[in-house]
Amino acid sequence: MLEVNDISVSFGGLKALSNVSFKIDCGINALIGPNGAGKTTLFNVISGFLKPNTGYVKYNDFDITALPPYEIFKRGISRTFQNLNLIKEVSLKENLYLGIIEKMKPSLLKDMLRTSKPFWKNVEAKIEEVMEITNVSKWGDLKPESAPYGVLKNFELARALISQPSLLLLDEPAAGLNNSEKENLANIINKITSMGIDVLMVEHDMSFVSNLSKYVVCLNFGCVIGYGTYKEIRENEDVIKAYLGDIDA
Amino acid sequence: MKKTNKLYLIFLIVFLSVFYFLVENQFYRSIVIYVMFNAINASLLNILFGYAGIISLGQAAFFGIGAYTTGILTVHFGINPFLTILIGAFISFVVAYIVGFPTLKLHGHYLAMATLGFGMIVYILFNEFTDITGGPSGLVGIAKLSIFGILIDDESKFYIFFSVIFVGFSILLELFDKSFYSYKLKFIKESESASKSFGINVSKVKLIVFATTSMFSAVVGSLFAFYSGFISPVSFSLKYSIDLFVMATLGGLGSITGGTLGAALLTVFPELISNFEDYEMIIYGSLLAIIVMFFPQGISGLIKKMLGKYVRS
Amino acid sequence: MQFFYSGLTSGSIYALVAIGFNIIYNTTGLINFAQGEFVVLGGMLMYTTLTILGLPVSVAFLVTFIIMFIVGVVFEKFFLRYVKLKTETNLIAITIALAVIMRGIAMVIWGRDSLAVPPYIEDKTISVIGGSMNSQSILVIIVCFFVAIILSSFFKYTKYGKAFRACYDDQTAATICGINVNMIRMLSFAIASLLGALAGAIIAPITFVTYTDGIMAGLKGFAAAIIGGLGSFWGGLFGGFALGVIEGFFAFVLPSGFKDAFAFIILLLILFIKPTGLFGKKKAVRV
Amino acid sequence: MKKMLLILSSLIFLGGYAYAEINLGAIFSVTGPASYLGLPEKQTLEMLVDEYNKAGGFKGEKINLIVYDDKGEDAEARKKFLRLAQNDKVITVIGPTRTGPSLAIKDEAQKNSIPLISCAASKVIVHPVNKFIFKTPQSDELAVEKIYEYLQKNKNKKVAIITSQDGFGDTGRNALLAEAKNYGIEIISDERFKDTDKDMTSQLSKIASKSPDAIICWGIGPAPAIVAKNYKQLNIKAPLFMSHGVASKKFLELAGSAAEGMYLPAGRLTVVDKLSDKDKYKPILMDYKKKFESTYNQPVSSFGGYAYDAFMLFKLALEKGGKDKEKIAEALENIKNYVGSTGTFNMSKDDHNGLGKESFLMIRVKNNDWEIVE
Repeated sequence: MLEVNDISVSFGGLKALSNVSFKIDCGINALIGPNGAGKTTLFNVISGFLKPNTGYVKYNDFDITALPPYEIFKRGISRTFQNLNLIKEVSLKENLYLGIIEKMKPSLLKDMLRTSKPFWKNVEAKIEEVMEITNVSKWGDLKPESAPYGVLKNFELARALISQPSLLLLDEPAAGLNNSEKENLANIINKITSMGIDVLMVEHDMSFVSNLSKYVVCLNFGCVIGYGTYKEIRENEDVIKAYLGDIDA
Repeated sequence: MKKTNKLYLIFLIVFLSVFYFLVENQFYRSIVIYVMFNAINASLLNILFGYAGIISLGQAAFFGIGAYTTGILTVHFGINPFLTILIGAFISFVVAYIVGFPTLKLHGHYLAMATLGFGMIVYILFNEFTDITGGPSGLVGIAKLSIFGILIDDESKFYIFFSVIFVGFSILLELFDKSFYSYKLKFIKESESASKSFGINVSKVKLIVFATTSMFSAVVGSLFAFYSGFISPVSFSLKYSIDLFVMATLGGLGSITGGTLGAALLTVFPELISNFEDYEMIIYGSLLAIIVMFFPQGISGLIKKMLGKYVRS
Repeated sequence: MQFFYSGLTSGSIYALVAIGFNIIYNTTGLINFAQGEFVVLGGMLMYTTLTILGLPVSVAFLVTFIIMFIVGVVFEKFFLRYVKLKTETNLIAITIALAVIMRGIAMVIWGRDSLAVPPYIEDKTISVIGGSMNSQSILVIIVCFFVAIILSSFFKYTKYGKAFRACYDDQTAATICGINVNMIRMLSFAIASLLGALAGAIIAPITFVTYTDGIMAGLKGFAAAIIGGLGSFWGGLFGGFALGVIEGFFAFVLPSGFKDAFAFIILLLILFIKPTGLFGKKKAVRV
Repeated sequence: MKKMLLILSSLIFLGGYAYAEINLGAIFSVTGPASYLGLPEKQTLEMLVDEYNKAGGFKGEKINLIVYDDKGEDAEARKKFLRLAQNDKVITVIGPTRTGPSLAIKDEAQKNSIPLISCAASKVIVHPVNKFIFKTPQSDELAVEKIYEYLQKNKNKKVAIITSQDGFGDTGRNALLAEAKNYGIEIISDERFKDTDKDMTSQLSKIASKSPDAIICWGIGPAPAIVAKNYKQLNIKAPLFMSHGVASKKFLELAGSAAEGMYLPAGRLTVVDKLSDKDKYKPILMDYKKKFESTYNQPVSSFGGYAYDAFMLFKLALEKGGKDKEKIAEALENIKNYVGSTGTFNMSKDDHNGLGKESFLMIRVKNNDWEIVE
């Protein structure tokens, strides 16, 4: 259960976020709002990359505001990145090692002496399983630059998934995907939540958000202008005004 | 799990032993010894630079700390040689940890400048504390190492002793290259933000790598002091750090054989062209330029391409 | 107070080299380790044109600038452009390689001894409050400010200047807007080479020229550029003077053997506290 | 790696096969910081060997001179010495130019029992004495004694020293500090400078503030010339003394008018044309100066003189002891009053330099030329 309370962030005068507060529970939640509404800034605060000026963030009643990103990861929150943060030098499969490198560590000695066969088998199994879920198994041995965008997106998702998080933060997962890829992504996200992993995603694509997310928070100019189920949000005038602009302006 | 590149290791052992028996001449043995010294230092820089992306232009300073700790402790205090190696390694680790803490927050040119500045400070300290370090005229009469009763005082004995250490180091390096831990460095080099968000405490890992490589440099520094019996600040100056950088880059950054190949070429080549001194600099510079321009992956990249699928380093 | 004046003299040399660094950094984001060698070549060419060929001072300067302009162009066009894999390390390595080549050529052509260059203006000592300054060093300081003013206005206001800056921010975007990026890169190296030559030329009468000077000049110039903040001309200028005065001060206060050590300690402190230097712009890093 | 093996093995055959000749090795700093010292030494040696071979060599056998460059670094000197000893099978090695490289190869020379005649000044090279190690330059103590004697005569008590941070400056500084006591001289200021520094006015103004009776600057190359210019710029009254390291036309050219009235101890070679005709060194020095300046059309430098004496000592030892390394070492040790360019050499069991104070003359700069003071 993630609780965001009175978070505000200002970059030298510009108020990116002002007293944002909301709570989200299990299942798929979406964070929506027009461009520049402060969605990514809030995301960076939650994942520890940005320290807020005021307020706090609690996850399962544990204050994670001041924690550095790698501590927040240890508490079970993984994330994907808006413009793909994959390691280009190594193959896509090896990129997945990053997800588990901190969770499953072979003893340095055994690993160096090549006697850690069981450890590697375990790792391979985990990778196969995750690639299966995000159905990118056949791209494993390629380098990132030789795989299509959709596959790369799925690999980033797979990398976050392999670290067995309890909360998954997705930064515009549907951006740049065509319809069939979006449908594929929706199935994967449903599969993920069925495995007991909660999801908070930042997204523009209303149709994608509508049929997936149970609970929606809408931001505009750094303030929360509405949260609730998707239906409630659709009727909320502020949200409509924010998206479609003022009818009589 | 990648297969260890046994071919390269076997080749090393074969070459070193065949060379020992084939060539009695001490001059060629001393050249190979110098190649091995440079190879270890260049490989350490390769790990720092090629793997973890830490641009350090001050590695000669740690090499010097090891050499001077051994020199000072044996000449002035007559401490048992082996102990001085451990003390040198310890001092270097501590100094690297303390200096690394603020330095490793920096990136790119700033990090290069900070490490370069640190190297210059250590070089000046070697020059200035004349009564302990012997200052610019150096330190004479450093004791010799003795193992199981054999005093290692001439080229052949040191050749055998150091080849064993060099092969051991290369094996260690090879195992490290194929270990899970080396991925962590590659991830950090490529994207610190991604590594951070997957639980890697980036600054701590960088600090450990920096301190450990410096410790190894110090150990090699101590052996250098035992080997040459005389040290002066000139061999630990900025020029040596830059030579190591060039060796690692030419050899092929990020590949395990890079350091050794680069060191082999750049130590042997000046000997071949040493009889036209005036033009040596121009030839050396042009060789450097040609390799950097036309063989971007360095020589190990070149060999990999030539040998195709046989060798997977 | 004499340390202040000696600091200004050596500081102006560092400043000019630092500005040379900044020009190349501003357009290509690269640190040119051969900048020190431009300084040496500048001084040596002045020696040849003035002492050996006996040309008048202005003609000597002109000839030196033309030759160095060509050196800068050749440097970029035939070397940097042909580096296949343009990683940061390879580009640094190529500048080191070229530095070694230029040093070798300088040694072969001008020999190993230091060369004296006659002063350009009548050499007399002017006593200033608390110390004395040589007329030649005052000339150096004036030229330094003059160059900084011209360059910063060139980069800020002229059309070409904006093109230079555009290349630094985003090369692909600059190309799309019709800027010939290769020409700009070549020009930036040519101007940096000119600047290095100017630095070498005006300090030659004070400090003579030896083919091994390039290393120290490049190193101190790089440190000055970092203190002032990479990329900013005024930063390079003040960074150079700051480094010069710091060195002079420590040479005066401490046993002078440690002056360089303390200059580098100050440099490290600045790097730790404000990595972007005194005037540097903070480069926002997008996650 | 395989191709490297081929290159190395081809070298072995080339090296070992040198036909029956006398191999003389030499290591000088021909590039790097001390290159303006190493080059005249190399040129002098090559000139003398040519001349000796043309005059028939040693009993008809020509001397095969092999010269390597150590770039002023110890590791390079060590490599090149081993190459001379093992590959080229030389019977004697002349050089290196700098103190550091000489100390680096001292025990290698002993192990291979090859006589080494160093051209570096530091006393440490020949103390403790070693059967095979000799040196031709005067040690710094002699130059310092010459200056202190002169100061004592003119009753200057308080002296400031400013020395360079390299081998030459360092040994000079130790000698200046050590000898001061026995001449009743008080060192009131001990400043340093790097040979790459471009401005020493802050150090000099610190010295001026202590108003010394005299200032002694110990260094070689361009830096002392800058010290001279800064000294004049600050118009410091106390007389300025320099080391024998700057006794060359080159220095006068660099320092220009700033050198006016400056004192320094120097070997006779620097002032050879001013020597009185009955001076026993004049003929040798004039002959050396004429030959050097005609072959290389460059002014002769006192550093070249060190190589001149080294070769002459080797020639004497060769003629006495024959081609055997051990015998050459013994012969070198017993050379008595050989009149060389630097001074009169009287070698002995415990003095492998053999030079006295008389090898120095105190000279002064007068309108851009040397003038003998005493």
